[in-house]
Amino acid sequence: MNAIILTAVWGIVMMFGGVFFKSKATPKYWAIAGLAAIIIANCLELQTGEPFFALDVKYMLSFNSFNLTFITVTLASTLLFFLLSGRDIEKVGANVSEYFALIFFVLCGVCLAATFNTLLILFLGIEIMSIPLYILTGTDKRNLKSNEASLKYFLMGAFSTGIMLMGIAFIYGGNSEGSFFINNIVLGEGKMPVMIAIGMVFIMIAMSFKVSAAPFHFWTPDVYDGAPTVFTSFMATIVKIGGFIAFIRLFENSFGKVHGQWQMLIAIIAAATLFIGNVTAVFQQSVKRMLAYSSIAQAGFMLLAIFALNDTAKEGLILYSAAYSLATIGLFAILIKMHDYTIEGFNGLAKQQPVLAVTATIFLLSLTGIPLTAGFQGKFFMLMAALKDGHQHWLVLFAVLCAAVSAYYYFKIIQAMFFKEGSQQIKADGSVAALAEDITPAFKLLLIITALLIIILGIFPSFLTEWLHYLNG
Amino acid sequence: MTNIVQIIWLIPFLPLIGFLINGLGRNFLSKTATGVIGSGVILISFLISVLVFFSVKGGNTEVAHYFNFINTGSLKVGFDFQIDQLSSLFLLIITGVGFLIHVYSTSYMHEEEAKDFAKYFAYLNLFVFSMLLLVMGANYIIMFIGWEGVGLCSYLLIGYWFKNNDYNNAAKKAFIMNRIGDLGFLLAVFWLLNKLGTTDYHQVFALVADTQKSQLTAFDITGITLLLFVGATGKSAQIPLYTWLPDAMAGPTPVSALIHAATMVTAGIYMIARSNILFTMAPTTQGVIAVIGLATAVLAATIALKQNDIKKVLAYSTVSQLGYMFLGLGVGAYTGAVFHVMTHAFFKALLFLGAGSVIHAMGGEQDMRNMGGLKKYMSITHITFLLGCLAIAGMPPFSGFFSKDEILAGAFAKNPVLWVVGVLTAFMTAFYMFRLYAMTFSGKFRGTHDQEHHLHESPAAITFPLIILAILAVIGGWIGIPEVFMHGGHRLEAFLEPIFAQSNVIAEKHELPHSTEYILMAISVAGALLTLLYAWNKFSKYEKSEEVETGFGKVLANKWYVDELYDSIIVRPLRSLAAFFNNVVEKNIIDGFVNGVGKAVNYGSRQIRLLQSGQVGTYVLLMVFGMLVLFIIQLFL
Amino acid sequence: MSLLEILFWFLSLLTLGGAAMVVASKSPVHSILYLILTFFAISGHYILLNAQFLAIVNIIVYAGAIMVLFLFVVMLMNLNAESEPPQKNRWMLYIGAIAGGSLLLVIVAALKQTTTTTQLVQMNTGDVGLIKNLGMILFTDYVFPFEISSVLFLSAMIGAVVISKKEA
Amino acid sequence: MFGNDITIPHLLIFFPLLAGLITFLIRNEASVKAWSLVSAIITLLISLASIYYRHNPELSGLAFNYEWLKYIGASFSVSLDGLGRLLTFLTAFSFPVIFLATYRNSYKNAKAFYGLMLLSQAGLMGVFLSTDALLFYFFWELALVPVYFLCSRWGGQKRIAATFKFFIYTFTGSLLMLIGIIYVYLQTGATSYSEHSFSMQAFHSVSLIPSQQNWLFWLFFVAFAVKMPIFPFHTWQPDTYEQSPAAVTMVLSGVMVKMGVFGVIRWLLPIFPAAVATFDNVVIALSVIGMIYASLIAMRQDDLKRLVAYSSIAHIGLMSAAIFTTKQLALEGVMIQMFSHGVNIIGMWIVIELIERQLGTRKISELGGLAHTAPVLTIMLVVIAFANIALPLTNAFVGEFMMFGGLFKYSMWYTGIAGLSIILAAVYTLNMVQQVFYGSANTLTSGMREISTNEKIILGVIVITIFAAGIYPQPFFDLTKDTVAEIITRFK
Amino acid sequence: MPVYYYIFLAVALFSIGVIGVLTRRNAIIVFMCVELMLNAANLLLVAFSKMHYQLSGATNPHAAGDAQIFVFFIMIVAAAEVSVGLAIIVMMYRNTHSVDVNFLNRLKN
Repeated sequence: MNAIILTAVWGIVMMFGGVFFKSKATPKYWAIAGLAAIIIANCLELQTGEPFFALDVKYMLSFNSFNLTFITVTLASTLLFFLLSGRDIEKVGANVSEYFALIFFVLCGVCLAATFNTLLILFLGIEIMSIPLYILTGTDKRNLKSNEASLKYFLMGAFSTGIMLMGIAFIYGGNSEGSFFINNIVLGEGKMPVMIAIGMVFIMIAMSFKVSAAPFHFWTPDVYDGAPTVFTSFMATIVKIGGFIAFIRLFENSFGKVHGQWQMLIAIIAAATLFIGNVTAVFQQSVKRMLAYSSIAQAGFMLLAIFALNDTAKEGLILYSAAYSLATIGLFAILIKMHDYTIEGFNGLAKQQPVLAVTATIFLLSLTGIPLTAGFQGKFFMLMAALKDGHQHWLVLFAVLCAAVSAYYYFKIIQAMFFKEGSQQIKADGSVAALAEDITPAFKLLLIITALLIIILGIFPSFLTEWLHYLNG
Repeated sequence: MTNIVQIIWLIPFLPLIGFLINGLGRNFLSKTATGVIGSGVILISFLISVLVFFSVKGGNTEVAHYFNFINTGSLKVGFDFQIDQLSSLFLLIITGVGFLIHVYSTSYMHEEEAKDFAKYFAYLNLFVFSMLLLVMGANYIIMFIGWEGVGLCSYLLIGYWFKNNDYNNAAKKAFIMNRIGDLGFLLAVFWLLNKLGTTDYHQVFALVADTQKSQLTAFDITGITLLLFVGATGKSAQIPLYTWLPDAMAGPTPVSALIHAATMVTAGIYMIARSNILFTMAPTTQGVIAVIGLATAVLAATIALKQNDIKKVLAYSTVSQLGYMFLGLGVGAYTGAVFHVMTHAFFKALLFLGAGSVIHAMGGEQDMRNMGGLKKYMSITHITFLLGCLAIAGMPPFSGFFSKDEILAGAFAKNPVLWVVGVLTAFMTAFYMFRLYAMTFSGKFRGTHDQEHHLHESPAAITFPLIILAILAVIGGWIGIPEVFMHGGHRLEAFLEPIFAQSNVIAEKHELPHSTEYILMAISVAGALLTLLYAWNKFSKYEKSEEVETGFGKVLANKWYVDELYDSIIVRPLRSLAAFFNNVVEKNIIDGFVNGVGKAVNYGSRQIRLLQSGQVGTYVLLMVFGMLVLFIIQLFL
Repeated sequence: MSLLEILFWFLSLLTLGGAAMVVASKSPVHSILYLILTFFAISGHYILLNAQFLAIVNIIVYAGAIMVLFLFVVMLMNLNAESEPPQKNRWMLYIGAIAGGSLLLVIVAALKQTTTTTQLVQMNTGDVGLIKNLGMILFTDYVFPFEISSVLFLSAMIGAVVISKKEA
Repeated sequence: MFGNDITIPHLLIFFPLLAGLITFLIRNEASVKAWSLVSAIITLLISLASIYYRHNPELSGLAFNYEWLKYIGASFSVSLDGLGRLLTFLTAFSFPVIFLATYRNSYKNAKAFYGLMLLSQAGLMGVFLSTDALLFYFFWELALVPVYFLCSRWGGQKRIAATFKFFIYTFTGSLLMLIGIIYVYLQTGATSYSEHSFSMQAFHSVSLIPSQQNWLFWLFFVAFAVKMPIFPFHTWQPDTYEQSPAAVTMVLSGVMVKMGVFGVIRWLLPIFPAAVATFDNVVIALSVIGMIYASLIAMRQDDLKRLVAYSSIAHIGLMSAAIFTTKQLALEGVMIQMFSHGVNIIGMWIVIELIERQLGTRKISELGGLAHTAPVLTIMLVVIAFANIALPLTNAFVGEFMMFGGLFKYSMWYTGIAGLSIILAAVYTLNMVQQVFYGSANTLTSGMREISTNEKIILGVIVITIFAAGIYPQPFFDLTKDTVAEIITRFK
Repeated sequence: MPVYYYIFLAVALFSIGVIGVLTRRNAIIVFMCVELMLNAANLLLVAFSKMHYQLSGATNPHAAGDAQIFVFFIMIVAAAEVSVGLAIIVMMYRNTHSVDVNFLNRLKN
């Protein structure tokens, strides 16, 4: 509750701040301060279970340790994102504080998507998440790619909204209660009524679109590639995992009872996503685009959680989200600083910027899922959940094979940074042209902290998952 | 008697010490010091061996346990030495002949510079050490240690002059062919282990003796013995693994004398004699051994007829003599075989050393066609050499006569055909030996002038061993005088009786009537004498002529083309197979598959990327198709 | 065939026909006009179902505000049949039509199996759809979503500003 | 945070770890070398202590167990048994030797090089010590990653491609193993905190029906087979050995390879006895084929490193064949052979490294006649080479003898075929010795100098080890008695 | 009037919308087709609400109302989307003087 209200309010504050703030840098600090406060508020609620505002929402929202922990993760990732890339947000365009406002609204949407209890709130949450993003994607107005991206994103997003609404309508019609509450959509263990089934497929498709799962992922590479890199980073991490929390909560509460009847579909989607994401990423030359595909691939792994849909899966999803966000945000933060977004652009980075290279390596290892990084714990929990479920072992096998493929393209960057000689042109004064620019000590420090976080989570995932044991999880 | 047992460990240990001293001190020790140490240790070992010999004369067997080489739940191998009549006899031969050859070497190798000289003696000592392990071991594993050890030393010594790659190849060939044999030996040992769970001689033999206790089937025994025999063919240069021995002549002549005539090559005979009981239980194997042995004898003898390299002739004669010994083993005349080992050690060592003395005098020349008339230059060598020839040709009362005769008698008892072939071989032996003698010592000198200028009798260090060995070659046979001449004259048989007791019990021993024996001896001696004289007057006036061998002679001169045969049916196919694996299977098939996966992924990546056309219409279309698929699966499947 | 049914069929025909023309007609302006027609037809359906509130909102918001906005934009860009980007690859049309059609078919086929769809719908009576009742629900039960949707509008507003404001 | 007491196993893991991390902080190269050498020697002393106090359970860390991820039943539990002692000793022994042997080499960014080396040592120790499946997997990967960086940073011309192949290959294998681990874990019984447990005891006592075992077996086997490697999973090895810097090649072939063998003994055999009984024939057949195949290919190699690599494949083939016979004799042989193989092959690499450092080539065809100018090196090489082909009284003999003996108990015919590799080994080894050291020196090799004293000392150590283990191998058997017995009881 | 008439009507409308999205390249028209889809959903919801009212209006009066409120919210969202969407289209038109959704690819060719 705290998070929802405060994010909305702070969004408005930032919005009006745009009028008063003189310096371009000010909004960043306000945003960071506000977000920090919100995180604290949320953590308090997580521990006590007592929100500051006792609002009667007519059971349209539900708060439990899982939701709140998840919100904490997203907010914390956003804070990290602000800290690492705040300066780059300022570079995107003139109306900085508006950008921050939009980001806060997105966060509000994520919080709704994490706590919704009726399809209405789900719908609103998803929309609140999406609409600001259409705009953020297009903020680089001079850049045609940015325009195109935002247009495509908008049109296809609207299309998926239509699909989702169709699904909601069918579900409403199908269930005897005529209720939008997710808990009484499917009541019995037995076979779903056809209308419910149709509605479920529609919604599944819409959600798959939001989390960019194949074959509904096509917008992802173009949009991620076209959008300003800072916002790509935000979209690829916080928004995506927001979509996932919505996805898993919806399907756990609404269709959990008839898990067996739709598991196959998710298995297929997951397999397709893993395959397309990993295989296509192999060929990419631009790191930005490669990371877009990798985010698809990672989504494929997260889908395993929805496939398994058990406690391990939920813990795993939280871990995975945290690991994935940390690593990806870090990588994007480094990528933004680079002059050349192609893999060759990273050649010899280890010599020029050892800190960047080493931390980037840790992020990449985490994405690959090498032990001692959080990424491993995430994958490990996912595999465990899927195996625990006991059906479709082929999917697990397929997943690890794809993970092996993912090593292929992640390590290409590592090779470029450490083992390839930099092909930088020598400038007139004889100095080697820098591969990356304005690397402040603070930035390095933050990167190191992020890397340490990843490693700590990799060794002691319990630091995160223990939050689940507050309240009556 | 046990007090001797307490010091038998010294026998192999002293040569080891010698090896270490000479090996480590090769940079500081003077040649004299090296020689003294090298020969001295062997001498002491020899003296101890003499004591040992008399201690076991009473017929008792001593086993000394030192430490557990391997001691686990599944395998117990003690580092044990066993002293009995057989081993003590071999001890005497090895250390005795060994000592003489060491002494000989001190002079023969004197041109070598000090460090190589030391290296040479180190190797020689190491060889003696391994050989002693071989014969003293109380189980097959210790024997195997020595077995491979001598192989190693022969490798090192053949390749002693490692600058010359032909020598290296010869050394390699020797080692590899031995390895083939060793594999057979090993497999046999595994078989024994598998069936009996032990490799200690006394246990094995005890178990083998009563098969119902050890559940050894006839198949097992035959298999084991055949494998052991494979091992023997490797070490003792029998068909099919004999070709390394002639090449091994690349080594220094004393080495040929010690390793490739007197001791190492007889390891096979020792091993079979040692496990005689096994072989007696396996008549099939015995048949095989007899035939192989005889075949080898004939083959080698025929080849020796046409060789002109003095050492090559001796080498082939060695092979042929070894064949004899195996014939003896095959027909169950174990004593005869061992007897022949002993006498052969004497006269063949003598002949090699004599040849060495000749080569030394000729300044490294080994081709007999360039020799001749040496008798007036080097008398001692000449005399001793002649005695050696007579001995090997089997002239009574020289040692060769008695041992060879015993084997032939055994062969006749088994099967007259064996005897006939054996005797023919004996004739050939007489022929080529005297061809050798005549071409070398009689007639007039055919070498160059400065060679003639340098001709001289060798120094004492060389002649002294010759004399000793000559004496032994003459009288060595008298410890085995057959019954027909003197009742109880065969002291050796009595001496070795405990070793072969069990076999003699099992194997039916049919005595030949004395009349038959006389006839057989008469025939062999007479025949040998005739061929001998024929060879003498054919070659004593030998003139160098450039006529090339033709027809069958050519085949013989080229050693029946056996090397070429092996090369084309084994070596080359193996190499091309390896090439095939290396270039095709490894690179294209296995690695090709691995890389193929990577390529496939890359290719797929490039193809799937095309879906990302950038056309919203296409995207939506694909999404709709996806929807359709999901709907159909969910609703209709 | 009662009056209701006649009306129903007429409106349905109008709806689908209008929709089809939206897709088919070359000039954007025509499309918009057809779309407005469709919306009116749908509002008619609402009235038929006695959902008066929605009928009115539909006309005001959709046919009114939104469509005018569309029209305005089109006029602004003075788009017409000529400026229409041509659909180059013809097969796209057929494939698209087939895909959409088969989507319809699949769902219809699926629903054919069930009997629940024969459930009757209450026509032109029933007071749930009246403004009074809905207003009650909206400002009691649905006050939270109502408030939160303001965030949506705020972001939309900011968006419009950020997007269309000329870069200084 | 690691509970009550620090035991030897922890020292063995964490000392190299800390040492490695510290190394990254040291500036100049000389002190980096000195420090890493010292720390490696200290590790060696610790492992010696672990052998000396082997009868003292407290120090062996058996009692120790830190609840690491308690709610999923994974714990940081490490302990030493015979096999563990043997292999940790091998690891601890090889690193100082390697550091000494390559002391002359100077690397750019030496601190990273030595740091990573020590980290990989820590990883190896962990693999050999952990008695918790998840922990095992952790270390399994951790040992891999530093080596990957070492190879591709300091390697030869085609290093990046070669080591990348190596990495992907092994990574895929271990991921499959991860599935296997999780699956087995889900079959284990509950602990006080969690419904399942990763502990080794739980894994060893888990009961799987044969049909499950049969596919799980392969998941594990592939991981280990790639590591060992067994034909046909071996193709990464020659390239990697060829491309890696000498020190890394030594680690890879001397110690890393043992991870696979260890894995089979520690995890595969006890968990899937039924499957082992089913597939032993297949595996042994593969191994035997591999022995002959690799030996034949070794005959054709011109690059010394590749030759040794293939010979190593042959040796490992024998080991895996021996293991899967599950005969006591064979297993005892494997135990000592693991150590011997490590020592011998490291010795080989050292010699090759010494030659390459002086003459700048490893091509057999370009070498020859080194014995003239470098007799000591020659003698050392000859000893090591003959140990490599298992001549009696060298360390390898006992092992190979027992392994063949065990294999014979399993099948006479396999032994017969596998035995051919003895001959082939003699062929390629002697060819190599002859062409590199004998014959007359050419223009390049006449410039060869005798090796320095400290190199003599290192090789001397190795040679002495070879003979010591060859003449009196008993200590190794006593050390590993318990492990062998533990395995055998499962296959009675 | 049985509900499936409405269902088919709505689905048909929806499909027409989809076809439009598939076939047209004019961003505005594509967007309008999306609006068609939304309206299909609305229509369906209303129909269902009345169906539920018919079924259990007495016992469960909320069911029907909820749906119509939902439609109301959909309209709200649609409005918001339109404002943003048109803004984007206008921005694009400014830069490229085209409303073709695939204009970039045309630039590529």
